[in-house]
Amino acid sequence: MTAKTFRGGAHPPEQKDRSSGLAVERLRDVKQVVIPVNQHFGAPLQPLVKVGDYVKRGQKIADADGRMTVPVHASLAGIVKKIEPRTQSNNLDGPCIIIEAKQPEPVDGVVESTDDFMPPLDPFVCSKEEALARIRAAGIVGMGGAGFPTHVKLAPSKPISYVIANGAECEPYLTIDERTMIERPEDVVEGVAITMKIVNAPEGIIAVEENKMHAIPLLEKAIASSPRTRAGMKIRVQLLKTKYPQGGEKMLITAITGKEVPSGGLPMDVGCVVQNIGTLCAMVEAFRDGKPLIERGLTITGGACTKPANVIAPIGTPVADIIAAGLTAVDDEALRRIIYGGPMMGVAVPNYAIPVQKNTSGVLFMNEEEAVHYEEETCIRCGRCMRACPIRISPALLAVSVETGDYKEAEKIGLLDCIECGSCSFVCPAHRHLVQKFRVGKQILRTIKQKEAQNAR
Amino acid sequence: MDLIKIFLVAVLVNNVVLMRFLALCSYIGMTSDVGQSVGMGFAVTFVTVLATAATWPIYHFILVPLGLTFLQILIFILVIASLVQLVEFYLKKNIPGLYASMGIYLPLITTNCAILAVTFENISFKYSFIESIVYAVGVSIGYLLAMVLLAGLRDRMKSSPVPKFLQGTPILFITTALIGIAFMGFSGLIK
Amino acid sequence: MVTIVLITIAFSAILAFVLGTALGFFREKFKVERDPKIDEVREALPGANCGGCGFPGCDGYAEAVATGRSPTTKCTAGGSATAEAVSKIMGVDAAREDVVSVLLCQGTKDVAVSKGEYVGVQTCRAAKLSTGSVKACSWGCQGFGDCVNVCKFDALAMGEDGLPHVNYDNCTGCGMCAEECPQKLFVMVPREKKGSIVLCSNRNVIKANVLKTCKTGCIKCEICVKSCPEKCITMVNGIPVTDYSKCTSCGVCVQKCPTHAYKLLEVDVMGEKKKVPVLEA
Amino acid sequence: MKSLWKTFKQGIIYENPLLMLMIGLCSALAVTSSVSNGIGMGLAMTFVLLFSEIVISLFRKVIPNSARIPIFIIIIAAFTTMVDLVMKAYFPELSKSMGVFIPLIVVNCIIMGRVEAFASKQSFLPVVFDSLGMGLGYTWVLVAIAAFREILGNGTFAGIQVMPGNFQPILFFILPPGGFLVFGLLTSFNIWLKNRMAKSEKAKERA
Amino acid sequence: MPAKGMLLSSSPHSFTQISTPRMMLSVIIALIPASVYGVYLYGFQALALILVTVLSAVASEYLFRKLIKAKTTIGDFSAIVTGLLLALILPPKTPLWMGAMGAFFAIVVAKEFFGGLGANPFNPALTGRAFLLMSFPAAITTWTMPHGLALADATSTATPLALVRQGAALTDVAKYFGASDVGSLYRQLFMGYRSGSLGESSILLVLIGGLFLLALGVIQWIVPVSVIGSAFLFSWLLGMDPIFNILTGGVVFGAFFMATDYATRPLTPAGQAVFGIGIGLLTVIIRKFGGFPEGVTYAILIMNLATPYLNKMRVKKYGFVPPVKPAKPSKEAVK
Amino acid sequence: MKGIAKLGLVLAIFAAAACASLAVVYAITKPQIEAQDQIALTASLKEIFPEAVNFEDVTDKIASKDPNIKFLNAVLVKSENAPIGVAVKAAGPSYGGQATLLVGITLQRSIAGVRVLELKDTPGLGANANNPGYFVKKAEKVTFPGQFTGKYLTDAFAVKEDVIAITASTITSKSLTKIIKTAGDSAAEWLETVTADTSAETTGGK
Ligand SMILES: Cc1cc2nc3c(=O)[nH]c(=O)nc-3n(C[C@H](O)[C@H](O)[C@H](O)COP(=O)(O)O)c2cc1C
Ligand SMILES: Cc1cc2nc3c(=O)[nH]c(=O)nc-3n(C[C@H](O)[C@H](O)[C@H](O)COP(=O)(O)O)c2cc1C
Ligand SMILES: Cc1cc2nc3c(=O)[nH]c(=O)nc-3n(C[C@H](O)[C@H](O)[C@H](O)COP(=O)(O)O)c2cc1C
Ligand SMILES: Cc1cc2nc3c(=O)[nH]c(=O)nc-3n(C[C@H](O)[C@H](O)[C@H](O)CO)c2cc1C
Ligand code: SF4
Ligand code: SF4
Ligand code: SF4
Ligand code: SF4
Ligand code: FES
Repeated sequence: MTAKTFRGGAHPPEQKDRSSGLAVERLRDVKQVVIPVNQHFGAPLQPLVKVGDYVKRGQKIADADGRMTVPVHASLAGIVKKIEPRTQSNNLDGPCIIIEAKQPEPVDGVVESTDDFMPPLDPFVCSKEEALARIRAAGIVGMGGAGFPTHVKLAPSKPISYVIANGAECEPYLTIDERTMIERPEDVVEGVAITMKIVNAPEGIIAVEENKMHAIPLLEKAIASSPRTRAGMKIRVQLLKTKYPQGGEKMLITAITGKEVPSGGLPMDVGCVVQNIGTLCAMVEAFRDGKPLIERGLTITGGACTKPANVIAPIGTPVADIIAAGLTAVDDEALRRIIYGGPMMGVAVPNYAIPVQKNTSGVLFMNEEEAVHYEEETCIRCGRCMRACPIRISPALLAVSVETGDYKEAEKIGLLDCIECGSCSFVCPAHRHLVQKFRVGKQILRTIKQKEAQNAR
Repeated sequence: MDLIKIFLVAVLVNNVVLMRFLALCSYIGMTSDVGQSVGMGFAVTFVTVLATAATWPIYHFILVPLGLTFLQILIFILVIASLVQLVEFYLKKNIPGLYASMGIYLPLITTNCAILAVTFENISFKYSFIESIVYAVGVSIGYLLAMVLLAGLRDRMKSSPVPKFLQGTPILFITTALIGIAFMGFSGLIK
Repeated sequence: MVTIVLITIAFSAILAFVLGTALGFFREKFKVERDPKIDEVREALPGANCGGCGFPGCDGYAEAVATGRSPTTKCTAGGSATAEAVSKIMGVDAAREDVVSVLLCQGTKDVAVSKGEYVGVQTCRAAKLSTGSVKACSWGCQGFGDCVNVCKFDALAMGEDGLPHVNYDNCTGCGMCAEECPQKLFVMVPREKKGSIVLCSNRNVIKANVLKTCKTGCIKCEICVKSCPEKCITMVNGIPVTDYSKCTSCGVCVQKCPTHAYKLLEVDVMGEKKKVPVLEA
Repeated sequence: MKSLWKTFKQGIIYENPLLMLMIGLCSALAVTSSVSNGIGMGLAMTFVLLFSEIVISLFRKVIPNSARIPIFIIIIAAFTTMVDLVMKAYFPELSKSMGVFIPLIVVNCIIMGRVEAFASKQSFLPVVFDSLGMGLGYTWVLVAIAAFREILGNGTFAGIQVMPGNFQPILFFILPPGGFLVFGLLTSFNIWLKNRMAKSEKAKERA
Repeated sequence: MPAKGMLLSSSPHSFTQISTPRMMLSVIIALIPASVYGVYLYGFQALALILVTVLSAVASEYLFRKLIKAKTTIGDFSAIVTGLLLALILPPKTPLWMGAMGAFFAIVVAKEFFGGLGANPFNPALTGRAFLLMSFPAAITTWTMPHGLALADATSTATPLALVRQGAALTDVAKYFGASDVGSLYRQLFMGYRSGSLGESSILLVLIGGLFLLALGVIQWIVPVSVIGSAFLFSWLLGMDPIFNILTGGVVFGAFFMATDYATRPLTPAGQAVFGIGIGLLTVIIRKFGGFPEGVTYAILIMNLATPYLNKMRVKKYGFVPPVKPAKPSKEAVK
Repeated sequence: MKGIAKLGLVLAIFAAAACASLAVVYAITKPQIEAQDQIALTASLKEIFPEAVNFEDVTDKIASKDPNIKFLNAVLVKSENAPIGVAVKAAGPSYGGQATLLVGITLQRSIAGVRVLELKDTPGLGANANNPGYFVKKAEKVTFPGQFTGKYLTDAFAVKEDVIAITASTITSKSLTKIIKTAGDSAAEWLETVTADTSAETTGGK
């Protein structure tokens, strides 16, 4: 099998061997969770519970009307202690529901189940609408990063020819998707099959980077033994070159199908649906067990992490509690930077009390050596960024137009196309803060465009 | 061949701005934006050709026979000024589209010394009418070229950390000096 | 000698007459209506058409000034006199309320706790986008002086204390700073306005959380609301707001405020007591 | 008297046409490859400026507003022609080396600018001082640029050898690019001077 | 909880090891063979020239930065590259003080005035050379025959290009440099025994340096290939000997080391191709019609002028969709 | 309409006044200006032919063979009564544009002298041809045009071999030499026809 790839990209040091051999452990007996009300890409939600309420595990605690909303569920049975603004993993303060674990009093000697799950549903039997409703009801959002509502993604308005399971996991350090593919290959295959059924796709592809080669035999075995493939579904594994950002859905689609997602368009425009490995497993659980998305796997690692781990934790668990539970450990003295997410796209946060969220794929504890930061120097116009940019927008030129406030030119160059992958900043020998500038620039450009639209009206 | 030579010398070798120091005011003033510089360049081309077409016959068919060649300066500047005015009035009223894109540059042109210089030189170089027109086009294209080049560099310099004491006009002149050095490469190209 | 003089006179008189009439004629014929203010400004300009102003000729500049696209001081050829004249013309209807900008944050370096060591693009907007807020307080001033950079009138300067300071002599109330600040920390207040104002924008409703982040933040104790003899203070979105139609500048709220977030505009903000430890630029 | 003196001084430094107002640049650069050209041009320019301003100031009441621009042009052109003729007759060498730049005085933005902004509004005496000030301001800058360029680029000052014999002239400075560079540096120096003056003025105000 | 304040940075939080000084250093290394050979050909004088230009380039940058109270930047080594390149494109016999003056002009006027590294629109080393050529045309067009390390007084000669310009046929040129026929002249030019600028003599060594940079990824192939290719093509079209034309003068040296200068070449591939073709074309035109026997310096400087516009020739971005013009309602549709 | 006519009238008055005064200045300076060229030319001629007394205009009779080189003026130079040579004012292209030279030829077909009247080449380079302080033979203080004095037209005129070039200005040197040679040849040819008529008086070739 030849490894496919895309044009551009970079090769940041992988650093995956710290945790790639460690089996996923489940965190139990959590005392308290801090569940952010808004964990998806879309309109904000309203809490459905009040302080003092008793909630069951899996009970819906926040929701709202609207297409682009996904409910949030209690990941713990207990009492709602507070509903107040707390710092979330994007560094912003947002409303959180704080639940303290409490076993219910036995009524008549029997302890009522603390779980409040939905009945199982067979996705291959039910209608598409039912299936999508179940996905929404289970609170499933994309676990690959953006937190996009999966039920929206799985209702494309165009015919789909490929469902792609994104097992690239191109971010350095992170290994949770790799572990999932090794430990639960059947679920991954089942997830692909469910997705294929919902979007009516003829082919499913599980994309894996070369550095995760050892997962391929397991996946192939699972494919071969899956009842779905025996029933005629076409699923295969595709090998990809190890290169960042191979896991970006645009790069993934281009590598596999050779097509480019049109600027401003969506994967469905080229007949693709891309799903993260974690999302697939969450879907499988939602149908098979009726279990909403109340826990997720994440990798905790880094130079200041004395005990790297792949963990499954209830959503809302402060990372500090995972450490307290002994699953992992951090050397506070050496700790210099904390990142929620990977080193290329993650967010640096001030402390590790911040909870695990639906899209938290990892937490990095970096030591002094890893937490280098360079002063920005002037651009020497070497053009390395231009060659690294997978979107082929010219970062060096774009930076100039953003700096000089020429947003018209910036838009023409493709400011809004930037996927903020960070390849350009990574390769820049002058350590220019390119991505940060683009991020600010995008924000400003969007407000400019909004104003223009208003004026036009 | 001679006409081509006149043209190329005017554009490259003896560029009005870079080698002859003419039309500097608008060169410095009107190059902050590429579009603007192109507009100005074309407006100048238009008026220079018009001015040449008007002044050459006036000189040879009126001033010379009447023995009034000493009125050259006065007549030429008056003719050019009125010409510009008339063109402006005309455009404004009849072709507003063109006026919107070019008309705004017209007033600046009256005092653009390159145009007057071209009309004088047509006489002093003893050019024929056709040669004069070609020379006029050459000079103005040279002007346009210099404008566009500086405008491009200015655009680029917007993001450069130019030392404070050179910001603004000084660096423009220094840039021009370096453009001039590059243009030295054309010297001797046409003998 | 006499002949040449005579020929000259005859020729030039005829020529000038023809040109003059033609010009006048064309001007009449091709008249285009336009804003008289443009002409007025145009009249005040020297007509050198040198392009020094960056506009295409005096006409272009006149139009730009008259339509408010350009300041009145750009004509270099005419010098200061022209600038005055133009300003006078434009000033007639430029009469609007004289407002100035007031910063609603007192979180200097020593009283406001910082969240961590921010590195990256040194602008307030970038810092806020990447860190939420470089201060533990999410509402406070980021202190990179985006506002200072946009002020065209030299009215803002970054102080050593990490906050921008308004120079009320220079501030024209153009509102650029308010527009630019990502934290929306500036309000435009009439220059002569008197009364009390709270110099804090923290909308965190939990008292302890405020104090943890900033020693001079408004802790929502509502003492001001209770103590105001005129009953002119109400809480809006977690921030006390003075009703200036009732406020008498008695200063009770200022005295009662436990964290000194309440201030009097005329004394503490724009008056003699304002602190201006400004860095020399 | 004091205000006249101030008018005079304005042109020399504070509103120096070349350095501060940045107008009339063309001739300033073109003729400054030698000091004698610079002086010649400066004088020619001052002459035209002086007499144009005087005449226009004298006639300012009878000049109809709507025809003022053509009339100004006529007057300026007339004086320019006179200078041109006189130079041709009595200083043929100088006239030749300055070529087309003498006739170009007529479009020199300085003259039109001053005439419009000053002469058409003021009476005789201030006009004289203004034009002399402006002319002097123009001339000294020309001479300064020319001296720099001629000494470095040719080793001479106004034609007289001033650099030691084994000095290798740096031709760059008398070639056009050298002119631009020198002028660029001079404007930079002047902006610095202007800022300093503004600062000291502010300091005075504060005190 | 963390003991001290955490570093709050924006993503990415990881950076490459390759830095500006490292890239500059690789250019210096790539230039070593040509420099050493130059010293071997022209002796002590050449070594002194290299040292003087490098030192004055560095000193100029250091002092200028001090003067304007800016951060010292000599640590990025770019001034060394500029100084070294300037020495290598000057005649070996250039008086040392001229070399120093050229380096000063290159660094201060052409580079620092525009804001220093990366901000200069014109190639500093070439600007320095053009400045010297303008100022002291006699000295900068005085060439010497390679005379080895011997301190013997070098005799002035003409360069191959100057000979051709004066009307000599290639066979004459071959004779002049002691080659038996044109073929062996080519060989001799390739190996590097001829008069010319200090560093351009041996095409072989220049190529080695250039390929080293290509291999390291410090430079890309588009510019050198298009420069050399178009110089070859246009010489052939204009009836000159194409091989001779690329083997003499600074075409290869310029193509690999000067036209690739980051700050002054276009960034986009299409722009780079046009840039290179323009350089080749202008070089040939100046050689054939211009006032100078050699035109690479000016060709590159002139194309530098076009760089801002060439940068607009961008690559089609990922998933580019051509903007749809609002279709005019066709007449039928209106009906 | 009346306003327009008035405008024209005012303009006419000003123009007439201005031009009238101009005309006066012109009338005064005119003789001087016209004389200027002649004065300069005569001065140069006198330098080349010290014993010259009067000149006969023969411009129409001598034609240039090279289309790029134009003869602006040609005179037959006479002492008290006899012709002593021909002088041609010739213009041709050089490095920086047109160069105008005055070339004097003796009856013996040798060059009596060369004066550079106009040269636009680069100062310090080509312009050194017109620099009285620039010597091609330093020891003998011979300037570039000076080296031609006494040279016979039949001699070789190859630059850098027979003619010493100005340092780093081969182009200027070649151009000027070509102008001199063209002017000299044409003049000599014309002299041939003249001397054919008056061969009794002249002494013939060298
Ligand atoms: C406004 C919007 C609408 C979207 N609609 C769809 C959709 O209809 N179908 C789909 O497959 N993905 C859709 N997406 C999802 C994106 O293609 C992408 O999967 C999502 O932004 C997360 O991508 P990331 O994890 O690569 O950042 C949409 C995204 C946005 C922002
Ligand atoms: C630069 C970049 C890198 C990404 N890398 C990965 C990755 O390694 N693995 C992954 O699952 N998603 C990655 N994503 C997110 C995918 O683009 C895409 O959103 C996701 O696979 C869609 O699945 P989801 O909706 O289930 O999250 C990346 C996105 C970007 C912009
Ligand atoms: C700015 C500049 C001006 C020049 N001016 C002249 C000139 O006026 N006349 C001339 O013959 N060569 C001039 N040259 C030199 C020629 O271009 C060229 O070097 C010369 O013709 C050939 O050199 P050679 O005389 O050493 O063979 C100039 C060179 C430069 C750089
Ligand atoms: C590949 C490469 C080529 C370079 N070429 C030049 C050059 O031709 N001239 C020069 O002055 N500096 C050169 N430099 C050094 C440096 O980039 C130059 O000083 C910048 O132009 C300064 O902004 C080069 C550097 C690199 C990496
Ligand atoms: S510009 Fe955007 S898409 Fe391109 S490399 Fe940089 S961050 Fe990635
Ligand atoms: S990688 Fe950095 S230095 Fe190189 S061109 Fe891009 S921004 Fe400039
Ligand atoms: S007031 Fe706003 S813009 Fe100004 S420094 Fe503070 S945060 Fe930045
Ligand atoms: S930007 Fe405007 S409102 Fe703000 S301080 Fe400056 S002058 Fe005042
Ligand atoms: S003097 Fe102003 S354009 Fe020439």
